Amino acid sequence: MKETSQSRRAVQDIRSQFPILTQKINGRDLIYFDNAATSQKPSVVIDKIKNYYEKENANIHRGVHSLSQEATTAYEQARHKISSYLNAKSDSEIIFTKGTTDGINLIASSFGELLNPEDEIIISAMEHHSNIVPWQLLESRKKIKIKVVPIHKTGEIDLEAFENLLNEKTKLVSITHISNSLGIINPIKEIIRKSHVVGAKVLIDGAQSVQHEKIDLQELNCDFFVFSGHKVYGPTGVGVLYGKSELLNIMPPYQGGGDMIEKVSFEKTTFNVLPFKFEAGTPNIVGGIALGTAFDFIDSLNFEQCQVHELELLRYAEAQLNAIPTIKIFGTSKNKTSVISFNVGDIHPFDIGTLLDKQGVAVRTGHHCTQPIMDFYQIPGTIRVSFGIYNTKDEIDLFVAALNKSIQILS
Amino acid sequence: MKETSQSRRAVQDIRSQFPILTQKINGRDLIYFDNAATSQKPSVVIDKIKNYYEKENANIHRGVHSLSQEATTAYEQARHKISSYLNAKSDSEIIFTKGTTDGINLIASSFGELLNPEDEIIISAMEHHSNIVPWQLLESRKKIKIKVVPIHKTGEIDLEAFENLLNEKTKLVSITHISNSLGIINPIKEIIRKSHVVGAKVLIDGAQSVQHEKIDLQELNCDFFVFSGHKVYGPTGVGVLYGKSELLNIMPPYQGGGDMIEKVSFEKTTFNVLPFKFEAGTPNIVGGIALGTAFDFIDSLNFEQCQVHELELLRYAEAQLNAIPTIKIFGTSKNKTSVISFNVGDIHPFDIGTLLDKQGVAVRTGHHCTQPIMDFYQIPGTIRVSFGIYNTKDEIDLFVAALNKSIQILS
Amino acid sequence: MNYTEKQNAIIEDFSLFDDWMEKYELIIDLGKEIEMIPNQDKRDEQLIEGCQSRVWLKSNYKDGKMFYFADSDAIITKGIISLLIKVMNGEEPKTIAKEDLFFIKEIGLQEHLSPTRANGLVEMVKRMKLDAIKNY
Amino acid sequence: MNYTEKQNAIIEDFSLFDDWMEKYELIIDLGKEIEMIPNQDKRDEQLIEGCQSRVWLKSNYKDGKMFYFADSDAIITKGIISLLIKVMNGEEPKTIAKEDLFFIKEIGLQEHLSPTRANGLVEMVKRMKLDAIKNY
Ligand SMILES: Cc1ncc(COP(=O)(O)O)c(C=O)c1O
Ligand SMILES: Cc1ncc(COP(=O)(O)O)c(C=O)c1O
Repeated sequence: MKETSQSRRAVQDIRSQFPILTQKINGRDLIYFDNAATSQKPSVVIDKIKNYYEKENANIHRGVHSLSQEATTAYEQARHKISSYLNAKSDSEIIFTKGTTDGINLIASSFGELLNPEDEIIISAMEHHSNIVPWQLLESRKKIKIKVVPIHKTGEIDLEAFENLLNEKTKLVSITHISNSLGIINPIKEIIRKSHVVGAKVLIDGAQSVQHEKIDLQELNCDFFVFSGHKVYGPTGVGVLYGKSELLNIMPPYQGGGDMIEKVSFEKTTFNVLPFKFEAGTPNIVGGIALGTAFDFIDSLNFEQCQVHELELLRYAEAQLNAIPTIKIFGTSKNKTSVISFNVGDIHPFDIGTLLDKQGVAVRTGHHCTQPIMDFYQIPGTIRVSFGIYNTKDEIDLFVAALNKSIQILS
Repeated sequence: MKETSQSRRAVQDIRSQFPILTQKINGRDLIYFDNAATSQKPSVVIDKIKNYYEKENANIHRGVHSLSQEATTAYEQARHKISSYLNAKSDSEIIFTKGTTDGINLIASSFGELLNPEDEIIISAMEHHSNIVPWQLLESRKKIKIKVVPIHKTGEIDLEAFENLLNEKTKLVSITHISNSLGIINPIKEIIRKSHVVGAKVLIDGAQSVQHEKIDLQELNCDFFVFSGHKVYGPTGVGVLYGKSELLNIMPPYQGGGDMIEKVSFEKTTFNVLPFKFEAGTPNIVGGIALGTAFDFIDSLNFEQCQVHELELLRYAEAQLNAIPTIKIFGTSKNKTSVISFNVGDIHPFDIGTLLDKQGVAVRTGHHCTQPIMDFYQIPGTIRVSFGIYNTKDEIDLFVAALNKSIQILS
Repeated sequence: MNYTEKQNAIIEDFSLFDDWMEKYELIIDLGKEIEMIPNQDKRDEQLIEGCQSRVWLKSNYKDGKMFYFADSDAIITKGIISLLIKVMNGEEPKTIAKEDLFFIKEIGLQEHLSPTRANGLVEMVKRMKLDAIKNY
Repeated sequence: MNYTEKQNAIIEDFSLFDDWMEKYELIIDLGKEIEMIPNQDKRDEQLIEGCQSRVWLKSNYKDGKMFYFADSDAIITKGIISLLIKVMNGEEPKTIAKEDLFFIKEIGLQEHLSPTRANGLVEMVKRMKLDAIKNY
C-alpha cells in the first residue's frame, strides 16, 4: 500500500499538467474529488483551444480557403485519433455529439424509429437518468416496453434476472459500463454476448469508463458506445457516439440541417454518408479538435500505471472510511473503479458536503442523477468521492481529517 | 464614403482585440471575408475560456462545492446577460442549445409533436438547409405540409405570395431574419404580425442577424428565435433558442436525461421547469459562459457605429464589384447586410475561391447550404464575401485587386 | 428591534468568527435548537422539494403580523431557516414583502440562496414573501 | 518514362515557380489545353458529385494498359485532372493500383486531395485506382 517514490513522481508530473490543481478554495488547497461529475483539463487541451481560436478558427467542411481546410483537417484528424484509440473499424463510425446524453437520445430517437410496439428494451436499475428518460420518452411515443434489470444489495447487476428478461422481443440492451454513483463495473462482455444470442443490439454507456478502462470497441463487439468529452479530460459540449456502420446506415437521420445532406430540394432531399449523416449543422469544431488532444494526452500516459494508481487510491480510501464506525458504503462489490458512495449515520449528505467544501474538499452529494438507486437503498442521497489520475493519498488523508471534523460538528 | 480618421481608429481598436487578424495565409496578411460562416473571436472570449478551465472548471447545477456553485452562477449569469441583451421577458425563456440547427430541430421535434396531419408550416425559398430539412423530416413523420414562399429575382421575399399561403391551417411560419447567401433582410415584423392574425406561431432564424441588428424580442413579438454562438463572436458548440414561456411550457421535452427532470422513477418521471426542461445532460458549460462574454463584448461596442461601418463596407464593395463588367451580383435589394454573393462571367466560383485564397483572401464559394436559391438562379454556386465589424476598406481594395488578378488568369 | 436591527444583530453575531467552520458550528447549533414543525404535522403542500435537501413551510397571519414554522431534513438548511424566522417572525406583511433581506449576503451565506441552488431555500424565501403579500 | 519518372518530371516543372499564382497559372493552362470528355458524351454514371465542383470519369482498358478520360466544371480541378491523366495514362493496371502517387503532395496540391475536400477529386482518384484493380 505504500506509494513508491517512483509513482509519486509520476503523479506529481501529471498534477503539474493540470493548472486548476493549484487553486485555493475557501482559503485551503483544492482537493478535487468530484471527477465522476467532470474531469479537470490538462494544459495541452486548454492551450489547444486558445491556439485554435487565435490562429486557426474557421468553419469546416465547406470552405475552399486555407483556414477552413486546416480546421477541417484538424477536426477529421481528431475523429481519426479517437477512432484509432478506441479501435473502431472505421472513422465514419465515430460521430461527434454534445455528450453522452445527446448520444443516447440520438439512438433512442433514430434507432427507436426502427422499433415496433411491444418490442422490448432492457436497462438496469443503476442507470444514470440519461439512460432512463430517453427510453421513457420513446416508450410513450412508440409503445415499446422498458424492462429493468434489478441489482443486488452489493450494487452488482442481477445477471440471472437479466437472462430471464432477455427474449426474442428484446431489441436493445442499454447498460452502463461503470455506475457513476456506486463505481461498480458491469460485466459488459458477458452482457453483450448474451444479448447477441437473442438478436438484441447493445448500447454501452461509457460515460464513466473511457477515463478508467482501456476500450477496444471491436473486441467488445457492442453495437453502440457513447461517452462525454468533459469527463475524459476534454472540453464541455462535445462527446462521441460510436455505432456499427451497418446499423448507422439503416437508421434514419436524427437532426436535419447543413452538412448532413447530400442534396436539398423542396421535392427531394438526400442524405450524406456516415458520419456526416448524423452531424447536422456547424459542429462543436473546437470541442472535437480539443477532444482529440485529450486523447493524445491519455495516449501519452502510462495508462496501466494510472489504473494501478487509481485502484490504490480506491482501496486506501475504502480502508480509511471503513475505520469510521458510523460510515456505510453503498456498492460493496470488489469490482469497482475510483468511486465511493457513502453516508454517515443519519447525517444528511448535504450537511457533510457543505462542511467538506468549507475545508477545500470538493465532493458530490445527492442522488447523482440515479434516483432509482437511492430509492433502492431507501436513502435521500449519498456523499460521493471520485478520484482521478491526479489525486494522491495525501489528499485522501486531508479529506478524511476534514470528514472527521465535519462529523464531529454535526453529531 | 470617405472613412473619417475617427472611425478608422475605432476599427483599428476593434481589430486589435482579434488575435487571428494578424495571421499570414500563404505568405499574405489574412483578409477574412467569411464572416457569415463563422465570426472570429475577441481576446476576452478566448481568455474567458482559458481562465475557466484553469481556475473554475466544474460541473453545474448539482454540486454543493464552491467550484460547482461558481460555475453554476457563471453559467446562469451568462443566460441572464443574453436574456437582457435580447430583451426576453424572462431568463427561463433562454435555452442553451448546440447552435441554430439544434434549436430548429428542437422546435421541429417538440412543437412538431403538437401538430396534426394537414397542418401547414410556411418557410421561404431562401432558407438555409437547417431551416428546411428539419421540417421535411417532420413532414415525413407527421404528415404535415410544407409551403414555400417564393422569392423575387432581387432576392426579396414575395410578400403577396406569403399572404396567399397564410390561412387557418398555418401553424408555424419559420423564416430567416437575414439570408446567409444573399444578405437580404426580411421584413420580419410584418411577417410576424400577419402570421399572428391567422393564429400561426413564428420562428425566426436569427443565425445571421444578432451580429448585425439590434434584437428586441419583446418588441419583435416572435414566438421562437434561434441563433448560433460561433457567428456572434462566441465559441463553437453553443447557441440559443428563445421561446415564449407559454409555448415552451406546453411543449413536450426534446431530449431526456440529467438536469431536465424533477423526479425519476421507473413508474413515473416528471420534468423540471424552464429552461432546464429543454436542457438535458451536462450542457456546454464553458460554451454558455463564453457566449455570455461575447455579449459583454458586443455590449462594449458602439453598435450603431459598427452598423454604419458594416453598411459602408457593403456599399463600397458593391460599387467596386459593379465596376467589373463581367460580375453579376445575386440579391440586388437595397435592404441588405454585409453579404455579397456574385459570379464572374462563366468562371466557376471554385476557381475564383481557390485563387483568392492563394492571395490571402478567405471567401466562401458554393451553395452556402441554400441549394434551393442556387436552383432558383440556375447556378452551381456563388462567390460570397461577408464582412464583420473588424474589416476595412483597405481590405476590400486588396480583395478587389486579388479578384482582378484571378479573373485575368482564369479568362 | 425592527427588521433592520434584527438583521444587524445577526451580522454582528457572525462577525465574531472569521473561520468558516466556526460560523457553520453556530448555524448548526441554531438548527438543532428549534423543532420547527413537528413531523406528524407536516403536510405535502408544505413541502418544497430541493434537489439536495427538502424544506417544509407553514405561514400564519395573526393580529396583523406574520409567523412562520418551517423545517428541513438537512441541519445546515435548518439553521439558516431559523435565522430567517428569527428576522421575519412577528413582522408586518408589508415589511416582509418590501424590505430588503440583506443579512444572508452579509454573513456570507448567499450561496445557499442563489437561484441556482436546489436546496429549496430560495423557493422557501419566495413563498415566505408571497404569503406575506397575500395578507397585505 | 516510367510512373516515377513521369511524376518527377511534373515536380521539376512546378519547381520552376515559387509563386503560388504562377503554379496555378500553369495548372489552369493545363486545364484549358485538353478537352477531356466531349459534353455530349458525358453520362450520369461517370459523374462524381462534389460539393464545390463536379468531375466526370471514364476508364478504358486496352492492350494491357489503362486510359482515362475525365472532365470537370472547374478549370483548376480540370488542370489537376490533366496532370493525373498524364501520369496514369498508358500504365499497366498493376502500376496504378500499387505504386505511390506522390507528385500531388510534392507540388503542394495535397489540399485538393484531402478526404475532407468536397470537389470530387479524391473520389475520382479512388475510382481511377479501383477501375485499374478491376483489370488486374
Ligand atoms: C441563416 C442560417 N441559418 C442556419 C444556419 C445554421 O447554423 P449552425 O450551422 O451554426 O447550426 C446558418 C449558418 O450556417 C445560417 O446562416
Ligand atoms: C453513467 C453516466 N451516464 C450518463 C451521463 C451523462 O453524461 P452527460 O451529462 O455528459 O451527457 C453521466 C454523467 O453525468 C454518467 O455518469
